[in-house]
Formats: sequence, C-alpha cells, structure tokens
Amino acid sequence: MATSPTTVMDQLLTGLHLPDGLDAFAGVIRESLAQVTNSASWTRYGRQSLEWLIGMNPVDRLFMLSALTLLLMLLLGRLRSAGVLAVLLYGAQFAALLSTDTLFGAPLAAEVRITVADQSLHWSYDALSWFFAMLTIGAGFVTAWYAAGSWMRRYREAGRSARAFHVALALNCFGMLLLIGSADLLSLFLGWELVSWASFLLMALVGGLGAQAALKYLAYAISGAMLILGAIALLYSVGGSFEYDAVVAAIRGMTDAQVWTLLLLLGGGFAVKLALLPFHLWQAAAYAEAPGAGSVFLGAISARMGLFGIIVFIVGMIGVSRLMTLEIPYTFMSSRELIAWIAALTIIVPTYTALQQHDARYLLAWHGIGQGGYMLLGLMVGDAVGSAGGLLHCFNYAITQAALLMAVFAVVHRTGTADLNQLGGLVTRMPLTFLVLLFGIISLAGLPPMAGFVSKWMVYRSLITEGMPLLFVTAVVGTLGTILSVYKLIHNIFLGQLRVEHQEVAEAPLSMLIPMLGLSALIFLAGFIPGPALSWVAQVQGQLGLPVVPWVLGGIVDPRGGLDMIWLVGILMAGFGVGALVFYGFGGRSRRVHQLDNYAGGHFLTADVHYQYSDNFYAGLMHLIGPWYRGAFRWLERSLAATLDLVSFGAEGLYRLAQPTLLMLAAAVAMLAWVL
Amino acid sequence: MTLELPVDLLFGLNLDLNLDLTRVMTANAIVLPVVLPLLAAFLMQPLAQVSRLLARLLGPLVLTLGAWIILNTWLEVGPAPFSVAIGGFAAPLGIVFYADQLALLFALAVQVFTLLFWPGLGVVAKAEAAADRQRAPRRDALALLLASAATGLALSGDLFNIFVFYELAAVASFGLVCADDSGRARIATLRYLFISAFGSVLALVGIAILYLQTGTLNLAQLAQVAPETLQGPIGLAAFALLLIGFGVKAELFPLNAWVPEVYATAPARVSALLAGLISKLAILVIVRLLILVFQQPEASQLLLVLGVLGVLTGEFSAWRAQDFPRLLAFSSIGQLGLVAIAFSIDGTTGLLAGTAVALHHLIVKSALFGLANRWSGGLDALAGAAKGAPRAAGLFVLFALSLIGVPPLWGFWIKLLIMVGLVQGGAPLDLLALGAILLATAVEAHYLFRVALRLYQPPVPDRALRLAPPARWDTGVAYLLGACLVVISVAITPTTEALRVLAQQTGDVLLYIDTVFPQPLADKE
Amino acid sequence: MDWLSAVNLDGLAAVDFRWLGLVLELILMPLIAFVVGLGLVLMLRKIAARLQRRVGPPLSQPLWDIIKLHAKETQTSHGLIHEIGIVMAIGGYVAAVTLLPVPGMNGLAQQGGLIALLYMTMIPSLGLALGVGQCANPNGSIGISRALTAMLAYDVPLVIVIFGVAFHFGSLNLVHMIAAQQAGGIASWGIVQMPLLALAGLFALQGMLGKQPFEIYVAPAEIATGPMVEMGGKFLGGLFVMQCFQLYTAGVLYVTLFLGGGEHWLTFLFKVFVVTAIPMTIAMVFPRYRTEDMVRLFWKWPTMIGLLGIAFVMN
Amino acid sequence: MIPWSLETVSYAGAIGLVVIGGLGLVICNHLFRMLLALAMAESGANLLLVLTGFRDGAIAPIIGYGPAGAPLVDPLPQVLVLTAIVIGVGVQALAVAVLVRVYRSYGTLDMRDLRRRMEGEIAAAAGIAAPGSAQAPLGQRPLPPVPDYELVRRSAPVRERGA
Repeated sequence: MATSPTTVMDQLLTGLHLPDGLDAFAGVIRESLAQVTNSASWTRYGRQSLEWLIGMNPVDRLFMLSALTLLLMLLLGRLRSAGVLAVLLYGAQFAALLSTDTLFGAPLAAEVRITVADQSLHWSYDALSWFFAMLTIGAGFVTAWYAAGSWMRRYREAGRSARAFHVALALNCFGMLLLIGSADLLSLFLGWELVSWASFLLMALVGGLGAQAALKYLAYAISGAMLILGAIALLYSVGGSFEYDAVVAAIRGMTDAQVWTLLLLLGGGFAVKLALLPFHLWQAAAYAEAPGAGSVFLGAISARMGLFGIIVFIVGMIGVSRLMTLEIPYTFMSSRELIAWIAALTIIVPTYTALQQHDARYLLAWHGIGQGGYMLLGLMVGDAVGSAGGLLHCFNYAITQAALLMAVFAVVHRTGTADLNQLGGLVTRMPLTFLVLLFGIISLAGLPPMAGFVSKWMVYRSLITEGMPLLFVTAVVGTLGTILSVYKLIHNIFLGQLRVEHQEVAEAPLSMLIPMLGLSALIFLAGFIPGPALSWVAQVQGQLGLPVVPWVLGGIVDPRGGLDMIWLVGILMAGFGVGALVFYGFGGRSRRVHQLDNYAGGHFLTADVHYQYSDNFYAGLMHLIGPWYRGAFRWLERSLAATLDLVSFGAEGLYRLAQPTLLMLAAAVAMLAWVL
Repeated sequence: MTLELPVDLLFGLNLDLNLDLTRVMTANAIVLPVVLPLLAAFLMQPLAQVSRLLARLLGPLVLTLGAWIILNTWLEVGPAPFSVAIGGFAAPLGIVFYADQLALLFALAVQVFTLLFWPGLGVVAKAEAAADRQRAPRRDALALLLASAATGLALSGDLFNIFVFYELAAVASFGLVCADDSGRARIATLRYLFISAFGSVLALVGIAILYLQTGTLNLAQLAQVAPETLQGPIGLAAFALLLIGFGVKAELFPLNAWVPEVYATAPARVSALLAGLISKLAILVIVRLLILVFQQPEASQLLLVLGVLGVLTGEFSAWRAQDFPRLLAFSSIGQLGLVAIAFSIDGTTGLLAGTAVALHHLIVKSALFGLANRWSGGLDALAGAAKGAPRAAGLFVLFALSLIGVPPLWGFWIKLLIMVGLVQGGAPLDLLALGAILLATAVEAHYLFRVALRLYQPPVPDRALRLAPPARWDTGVAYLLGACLVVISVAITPTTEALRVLAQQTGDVLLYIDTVFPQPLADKE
Repeated sequence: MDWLSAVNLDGLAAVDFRWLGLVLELILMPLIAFVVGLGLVLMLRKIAARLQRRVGPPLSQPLWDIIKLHAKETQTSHGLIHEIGIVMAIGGYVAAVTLLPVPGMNGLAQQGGLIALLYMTMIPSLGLALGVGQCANPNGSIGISRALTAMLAYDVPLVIVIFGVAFHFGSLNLVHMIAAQQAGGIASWGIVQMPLLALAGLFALQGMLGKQPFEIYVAPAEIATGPMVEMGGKFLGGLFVMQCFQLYTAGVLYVTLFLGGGEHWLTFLFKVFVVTAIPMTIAMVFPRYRTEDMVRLFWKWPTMIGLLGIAFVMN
Repeated sequence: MIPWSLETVSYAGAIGLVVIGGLGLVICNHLFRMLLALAMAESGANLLLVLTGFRDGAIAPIIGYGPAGAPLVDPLPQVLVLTAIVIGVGVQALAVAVLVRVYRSYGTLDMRDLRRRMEGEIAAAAGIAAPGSAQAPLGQRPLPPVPDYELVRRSAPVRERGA
C-alpha cells in the first residue's frame, strides 16, 4: 500500500535527478510519517530537516528556499502575516545566496537537474549569477517589506488578492534565480519564459490599464522570446548541443553571417526585455501601472534580465572584440558601435520622454528605460572601467529606482494621486519620504555624492579614454535631461505650495519607511564607499574574461585620472560645512513664514489659490524641442499593429469566401500544376 | 461457445465474424470497437422505442467496452504490431486491419474522447426539451457511427476501406453538426458538405490513379510496389489529390473554409470531437500514406507548405476573431498546420513530434471546446467570467500556456522538437516554416491572453455574460484533460520515450509489410 | 566579510602621510577662492560701470554687500529646504574650488578630476533649485525652469570641450594637464593646441556664469520674476558668496584647461582675471538672449566649433 | 479500331466531368445547381474508377459467362465503384434533405445570401456588433487614473501610523 504511490512517483520522476541530500530527506519524511503518532519525533524531525538544510548543496538550498517561498505564499498568502513571512523568507534566501560563496569562490553547479528526452537541464552559479541574484533577492526583500504592512492592508481593502500578489512576487524571484543560474540553453529558455510570464502576472494583477499594458508587454515579450528560441535553434543546429560549452565552440566556428543572425536574434530578444530602442514602448506603462510594490520590484530588477542575457551571450560568448570585427556593409560602423548607438539612443529618447510625463510613476518608469542604456553603453565600450561601470550601474540603479518608486508610491499611498499637477509642498508633511526621494534623484541624475555618480562616472571615463566623443556627449546630455526631469519630479511633489486637501497628510507608514530609508542609506553608502560593490563587479569581470577594473575602497586607481569617492564626499561634506558656517554662522536669525506669505505682485494669497508652477514645467525648452517629439516609435508600433491587422484581415478573408470550394479547386489545380 | 454474427453492412463491408468469446482477448477482438458501435448505431432507434434509458446508456456502454477491448488487446498482444484479416480473407484480397501502437493509441483515443464528449452525458434531463428527447437517439446513433468510422480509420490497412470509413465519418459529422436543428447550423453543414464531398471526389480520382498505376489498394502491397511504380509525377499527383481529399477533415489550409463556420454553429461537444479527434485521424491517414506509399521528398514538401499556410492563416485569423468558438476554430487550424509541419519532417523526429503535437492538440483543444460550451458568446461578453468560474478560467490559462509552448509544459517540448527537426532539415523551406511557427506563436500568445485577461476583468454591467446552463460535465472533462496535461508535463521523459518507440514502429515500412504479409509476397506471385 | 579581505588598501596608504597637508588645503583654498572671487566680482562691476560711463563701486563694495545682507534684521525663511538650498549652493562650489589645482596646492585636485569637477558644479544648481522650489513662489520656479534649461544649453558645448581636452591630455586629472602644458611652454598650452575648443569653452564659460548676455535666468535686474524672488537677507548674501566661488571656479578651470595653469601665483591670478574680464567686456555690449534663443545659440555655434575642435584633436 | 482512342476519350471524359463539376461548384451560387455539379463530378470520379479496371476486349468477370480463358476485366474497381456510388448517393440524399429544410427556413437557396444570414445569426448569438462598426480608436488619455486600491479612503483616519 505504502509503496505503490511512491513507485508511481518514482516512475513519473525518472527524469528528475534529485540531489543525494533529498533522498536523505525523503528518508527522514518516511521515518517521521511512520512515527507520526509519537509526538516526541517532531522535534527530531525538525532537527533532522534543519541538519539536512545546512548540509545540502548551497545552490540547491537557494533554489529550494525560493521554491519554498513560492509554495508558502501559495498556501498561506491570504494570511495577514504572510507579508512578514515573505520578508523572512526572502531574508533566508539572501542568507542562502551569501552561503553559496560563488562570488569569490569557484562556480558551483546545482545538483538538481532535469533530463528531458536526452537533453539535460542544469543550473550553476558563478560570480555573474551571484551578482544578479543578489540584486533580485534584495529587490524581493525590500519589496516584500514595503508591501508587508499598511500598503497590503489598503490593497486588500480594495478587494484585491494578497495571495496573488505574494505569489507573483515569489514567482518572479524564483524565475529570475533559475534564469540567472541557467547553465544551458534550455534552462535559460525555461527561466526566461518563467520570468516573462511572472512579470506579466505581476503587471496584470490589478486589471484595467495595467492589464492593457501587460498585454502589450506580452506581445513584445513573446516576440522576444521567439527570437531567442530561434537563436537557440540556430545555436543547436551549429553546435549540436544545448550546453554552453558547445555553444561557445559553435560561436567560435560560425561565419560572420551566422554571427550577425545570432546577434540580431539574441540582441532583439534580450533588447525587448531591456526595453532598448525601438522595443521600449511597452515598459513605461507596464511598470507604472503595476500595483505599487510590484512596480518597485519590476522597476528595480525586472528589465535587468535582458541585460543579463546580453552579458552572457553577447559580451561573454560572442565577445566585444568579435563584435568589432563585424562590419555593417556600406558603412564605417561595426556591430559594436551599432549596439553602443542603440544604447545611447535608449538613453536620450526615453529620458526626454520622461521629461514630458505628468505622472510620477510614468516619469520614473521612462527613466528606468533610459538608465538601461547606460549599462549597455558601458558594457559595449568594453574596457575595464566602462564594463565595470555598466555592471555597477545595475546595482546602483536598482537601489536608486527602488527607493524612488517606493517614495512615489508612499506619496500615492497617502494622497491617492501620482499626478504631478495635483501635488506639491509635501516636504513639510512627509519629510522622510522627501529625503528618500532627494537621495534617489541625486543618484539617478548621477550627481555626487550618491551611488549613481560612481557608475556614470566610470561610463563617461571609459568613453573619453576610448575616444568616443559623440557617445560621450549623448550620454551627458541624457544625464542633463535626467536632472531636469527629476527636479520637476521633486519640485512638483514636495516643493512649492501645499494644497489644502493635503494639509493633514501624514508621513508614510513605518512599514514603508523602513525599507525606503534603508535603501537611501545604501544609496549614500554605495556612493561614499563604492569599494565593496566594485569588488563584486571586478569578480564578475574576471569571470566574464573582461579586463578587471583597478578598484580600491574609495573608487578607482588610475594614473590617467582615478576617482576616490571617500575624498570627494569628504570634500563635499566639508564644503557643505563651510556653506552652513557661512549661512548659519553669521547674520540675523531667520524667521519661518507661512507659505502664503509670498511675493505675488501686490496680491494677497489665500489657501484656495493654486499658486504652484507645475504644468508644462519646461515651457521654454519645450517651445524649442517640443516639435522634435514626433512619436515616431509609437507611429512605428501602430503601423506594425495595423500591418498585422491588415494581414489578419486578409487571412480571415480567405475563410470568408462565398464559394467554399473555390480555394480547394485552386489548390488542386496549383498542386497538380506543380506536380506535373 | 461460438457466436455467429452475420453482419451485412451497408457500404459493402462484408463481415462474417466467427467470434469465439473465449478468445476475445486476442488480436481479432480489435475489430469489435469498429463493429460494435456500428451495430449499436443501427440498434439505437428500435431500442429507443423500447426503453429510452437503455438507449441513452447504450452508447457509453459500447464505447466503454470498446476502450476496454482495445486496452486489453494492447496489453495482451504487447508492443509488436499485428494485423487482422477481416472474415478470414488474407490480404491483399481481403480487408486487413493493421494495429500498431499508433493505431491502437488513436483507436483508444476515439473511444475515450467520444465517451468524454458524448452528447447525452451530463446534460440535465429536465433541461432537455421534449424535442431534444426525440432527437437524442438519432444524435447518439450518429455519434456511435462517428466513433466506429474513426476507429476504422485508425485501424484500417486498405486505402479503399479507409475511404469508406472516411465517408462514413463525414456523413455522421454532417448529421451531428446540424443535430440541434438551428438554421445556421444547416447552412454551415451544407457548405461543409460541398467541400467534403468534392474533396472525396478528388480523393476518389487519386485512388483511381493509384489503382491504375499499381493494381492494388492494400497499403502493405502499395508500400512494396510504390518505389517502382509511384515515383514520377503521376504518383505525386495521386498524393496531391488524396491530400486534398483527406485534408478536408484534417483542416489543412485551403480545404478548411468550413472550419470556422461549423465550429461556430455546431454544438460545442461536436466541435470538440471534430477538431480534436477526427482531424487527427485524417492526419493519421495522410501520414500513413506518406510513410508507406509516397516517400518522395516532394510529398513531404507539399504537406509542409500546406502546414505553413495553415499556421499563418489560422493564427492570424484567430487574432481577429470576436467570438470564442471561432477563435478556437482558427486556433485549431493553426495547430493542425503545426501538426502537418511536424509530420513533414523526415524520419523518426518528425513522427515523434507529429504524434506528440497531435496528441497535445487533441487534449488541449478538446478541453477548450469543452470550456466553450460554457463561454460560447462573443469575447467581449467574457469579461468577468473568471469570477463565476475561477477554476475553469485557471484551466483556460493552463491550456493557453501549453498551446503557446511555455516551459515546462508539454507544449514547449513539442515545439522544441519541431524546431530542432526543422533546423536539422535546414532547407530554406524548413527555415521558413520555423519563422512562421515563431511568428504564429507570438500572435497566438497575444490573442489567447487577450481572452485570459478578459476573463479576469471586472464584468461590464451592460454586457454581462449570458450564462449558458452550468456545464459541469464539460468542465469536469476539462479538469481531467488538464490533469492529463500536467501529468504528462511532469512525466515528460517517459512520455517522450514511449512516443519515440511508437514513432520508430510507425516509421518502419518493412515492419508494416512483414506484419501484413507474414511470408514474403514474392512467394505468392 | 569577504569583500573586506579583498579590499586593496594601497590607495589609502598612499594618501596616508599627506592628509595633514590636504586638510590645510581644504581650509586655505576656499579662503583664497573667496578673496579672489571678491576681486573678480569687483572687476566685473567696474568694467560694467566703465562701459556704461559710471564710476563703479569702491574696492570693498562686494564684501560690504555680503556683510550688509547677512546683517539684515528681516530674514524670511520658507522652511528648512530653503536654507539647505543655500548651504548646498555654497557648499558645492566650495567643494569645486578645492578640487581645482592652484600653484602650490594640488593635493586635493589629485582626488577629483575633470568629470567630478563638472558634476560638482551641478550640485549648487540643484541646491539653489531646491531652495527656490521650497519658497512656493511660481516666479521662482519659473526662474529655476529657465536656469535648468540654460544649464542644458551651455553644458553641451562644455562637455564637448571637456572631452576634447581630456582626450588631448590623455587624462582626466587636472594636475596632469597643467604639468603637460607647463612642460612644453606656451606652444603646448591648450589654447594653442586646441584653439577651437578654447573658443567653444569661452562660450560655455559665459553661459555657465549666467552673465550678460545670458543672464535672463538669473534676472538680476527684475528680481521679482527670477529665481531670487524670495531670496532676501542672508539668503541673497549666501548667493553672493556663491557667486564669488563661481567666478573663481570658472576662471581657474579655463586657465587650467587652456592657459597652462599657474606657474606661480602672480601669473596665475593674472590669467584668471584676464580670462574673466575679456569675455565679460565683449559680452556686455550684446543684447540679452531669451532662454530659448540661448539654447538655440549654444546648440549651434559653440557645439559645432567644439565638435570641429574634437575632430582636430582626434584627427 | 484504334485502341487508344476509346480509352483516352473515356479517361478524358471522366476527368472532364470532374473538372466541369468542380467549376460548376465554384461558379454556381444556387445550392441546388451546386449539388448537381457535385453529382456530375462524382460521376466523373466513378467513371474514372471503373475505367481503371477496363481491359481491351475483355468480358465481364462473371463465372460461367463467356468462353473460358477469355480475358476478364478487373472486377475489383467495379466493386469499389458500386460502393462509391452508394456513398455518393447517400451524401447527396442527405444534402437534399438539408437543402429542403434550409429552403423552408430561409426561403432562398442563394449561397451568398445564406452565408450572410448565417454570419449575422452567429454574430447575433454571440452578441457581437456587426462587422464594419470599427472599434473605437485608442484615445490618448492625458493621465491614466490611479487604481482604486491606491486611493485614500476618506472615511479612515488620515493620521494613522502603520507598522
């Protein structure tokens, strides 16, 4: 009796090679079940499973914990305490990740593997995986924390399913962990699809505009996935195997035309996720319309999976040097320059689109697209500092964007709107949230002393030393646009006139504030002492075979001009000290006045007067560059959709013919003509 | 104990069975799943006069018996193929049934799926109008006829016999489509009938050409003489005509104008049977012809081209579809195009991929049509349907994911098999097909999830779902098939291995010949 | 932790012995910059006055202005950020001036570099913008919107110049640049080697200072419609201090990039004053540009000249 | 007697019948004419099938008929064609039956008309607006509304501090 279900399961799972530890675990379970009447066995059971957990392969442990998170959220997601449980579980995942020690140690293969029809799917963690897994789990952790308290209460009260949210988040994390640990093409595609669908789920959770955006995302994502599948088929046909070793060998033996095809397929597929031009249109709405905490997660890490793919295949396997040899016919450009220019345009166009947004969520989401361009640009420059800057920007951007979105959604949580024309003056009501947003925008704009400056500096630096003036100017112009639009963001939300209806607004709840403040501290620390993050990046570079950045605790040592953030921040702080001394140390005491005690050209201001400059904030600039916003990409997208519609109409017309046998006769005639 | 069963059937199928019930386990019993439903179909009307309950139960009983017999035979006889000469006349003079694993699998599927989608099952008797009660025996008889003919298609080893079964299935399906007396169904039936009948005419011409060239219609004998006699354009012409003839039921591209109309008007269960089951059997016939008789690469190419066109037109049209049954119909066209592409791949890979994708589509599309019984309205009216039926909506998502080919579901492995097969083929046409599949998949994902999202939307007040009677049975069947899908996805390795064995057996022409003619034919001549 | 053990401490060790000197620099350089900045302000006002046939202010007028503003009794604050903004505005430039190498003091400049300096100079803009924004006066916000737009305008030629110079010298380090220029005499000065970039840089400098004819965003003459609308008392005084640092920064940066830096204080200050005076004198005779026109101008001529200059540098 | 002439003419005639039938199916709009065309095509196919068994100068394959040892025509096609004819007749009878009922319901046998009506009925049953009324263009809304769960509930105390 007892064995028959087991044997059935064994038969079903013949393809699944379980790690040795799991057999032991199964033994423990069996034993425990046998003694289930004996209550004393429970403690033993608990101890043994803990021992098993400690003894197993670290990567398996990571996967298992992630899967456990998913399972528990599926089972217990409805409970009020599920949020806290989720935080603990993500924390456990983080601990499990640290225990893998694949960053400084050797790559570690997971023992879990699946064999399907002679093809083996397996996973392995190395420094690159560690780096991205750290970002993923970290994003999951702060998101779960942010969502655990007041936010989730509100979410529930609106009749939404807390379980669905928790599951979607856990599924995202799980899928990403699988993807970044993939060690062959099949497990890569498995992870890729899992990630795509999980983020679709997270976007579509709330329906309405979110669902529309999610559907658009899906159209892009599946097209991208199909390109990747095409690339996988190509690689398999050349290399005859799905293993990475064979793939590397296959790429080495490919002709230029084949590499071009591969580049277009893979690049296109990954570019969709990374939202590179011209595949960027889905991202802003999809990320902005996701439920608040979900938006934080998506914005922080989700699109980076595309970059991960590009790093593994285009930077790692094809290699920047090979890219440089691939000339585009009839031009002076190589494929590397092509990608670099796509990255540069991805910086410019979305950043200046962000400048036009009137919704804080959309503004940040558009910036998210633009920042992806810096990462790719750094990687495409390909020297030690540039590629390190690109990689480091993943980390810096993740913490920055998470903090920014959290702050914005905290405002939304309290005021009910993200409309930049409906807010203002909240700094007096939500000072801590303001602080978080301030740290975030300084980092996003890439100004010292925050984290974003370090990575952007590295990218600029490499562009200068490699002699790429136009790309450099483009990147800096992107940064300038960022400064403009983030100032608009903070001005319209926190500065200026406080509206009457927001007089009584309270500071964000503590459950949301703690992760926000934690991230802000991290943003500052990562700018002040970039050494630790640089050490991770250096390991990743080493593993990818790129030149390794010469890093120290404070930044980069280089005879041709390095960067020491400890000094720089120290000088800046000293400067602020001098400034404070000049301002506070001399002269009369300043007196606080009411916000309406203000110059109004001789008029008296009352509370009902909206005295805030928010709409069309950069009117002068828009007067000049406004006509450049032609919506060319939207036009492209719409014309593609229209083409598809037309083709579909034609296809459907074949089934709408009045004469049912017409096509049949035609086919018969055509076939016979072809045959004879 | 010996039972004399002189059965003189309508269409020249002369059977004189000497059935020894003690030997019912042996191979000869395999004819029973063909004969018994046929018999029951003719007994249905008289029986209904005697007892309505008995008549209602007759169909399911016969089908259960048939399934049991096939399963038993399969287990008893083992994996090796066997052939049965009907009435003791040996091939090539007599009619043979050839039962390898593929045939048995599909014969079994016929019994099981007809049972699952049996028109009378799970329908609340009170809800049934008096007119319906009048129609029930007729409808059941037609369904039994369909089951019998479909089983015959799976097992038959003689081309003309196949043609007869095919026509029988056609007639039964005409009757089933317009069984519930709606005017639009009758119009659709007529249009379907013209296509189907003209297809049969062309197939008959093809058969005539074959006979003219070879002098036989026995598949095994054809397989022996085909390399000498059917190499030229004449042979290809015969194949083209047969492809057009049998392609009508297989929903191949230019021959499938009936599909959207019929599925939009026929009862959902009939659509499920036609789209899921009958189309597969028609494909099975084409594949048998392709393997045994027409081994020219051009023949495969013909199938490939039709498959590509089917995939593209089907999926693109589905993208524009506005009601659920028609969406499924177009999607079904696309999927059958995929089946055709898979079978056009050379060697075992193609057979494996083709069989897998056919089975996958059988499971998924049947279940989806089962769900359509509940959601038979326009797509806009589906908004909020998930509220009332969360599990059904979940099932829809599961099936949609598998259709699109999302790992780790079965659909993904199948698509991978096809893609690998096409890439290994490597011809420009193969790569074109690959591109078409990728493009179609993207389109497919979009429209399927447009529906899925609509299911989960809040309902639109003024366009509330007009609730069909709660189709518990159909939803239950969908659960069952969904569970099947999940189990197969988990046990993907054993499934693939089993299918590989099956495909190897199917692709073995010599095995076929040796099984039908135990001694070499040369001795006979 | 693992990363701690892997931290390379060589960089710190190199700094270790000089930290006292650096702290001294940190204190001295802002003081010097302030004094020089006061002188620059005075000079500009004198030039403007002479061009307008006035006598101009006495020697200590800039200092007295600041003292007067600080000493005012009515100090209207619109909240903490209003004040922090001023602190950031001054602090950013103080940090910037310490990163500039001057004769005898270039220890801190070693730590920074051209890009760090460029971004340091953006911090005061941000601080000022925050402070003005907090005032809840739309006129101020409009002024900031114009100021940031202007920044977008002059930074384009500026970064082109920075690229060209950094590429020419093969380093981002200002000390290296000075060393390279001084080693080869006047022939190796940036202005001789890269005349086009020097010209573009002059344009950018003018925009960066917000002086005539690009002063509309500061709007000193019609204070009610500019960013300064709510700035009175020591808020304005702080901005005056900032202006001193700003002029100093701009002048020294240009001297460092194109005029070989300072061999010793005399020539250094001479160069700085000349660099600041000449464009000011020329520009004073031009009419004022609207913000859009300014953007158009900067994105056209200096940008083109700068790109041409880069083309020559990279040949 | 020219041996090829009879056979060739017969084959050509049979194929011609099929072709004429097929063309008739396509060209005609009247259902009954289409049915007749179908019947014609079927006759052609049947004729072709029976011709395959034809042997020049042979006699009917009946035992005891004609001189022994005389060449017989192939009997198998004749059997087959009988079956085919029966099937054909069955299908046609079914078609006529349906046709009559269609005519009773709709009062017309015009294919285009009927198809239009069928489409209309399907659309009406599914609750779809008639084709041609294009979906409303996707308007560019100035601002997407914030989803309801992010909105403040006015009833709740505003100065709450959540943990």
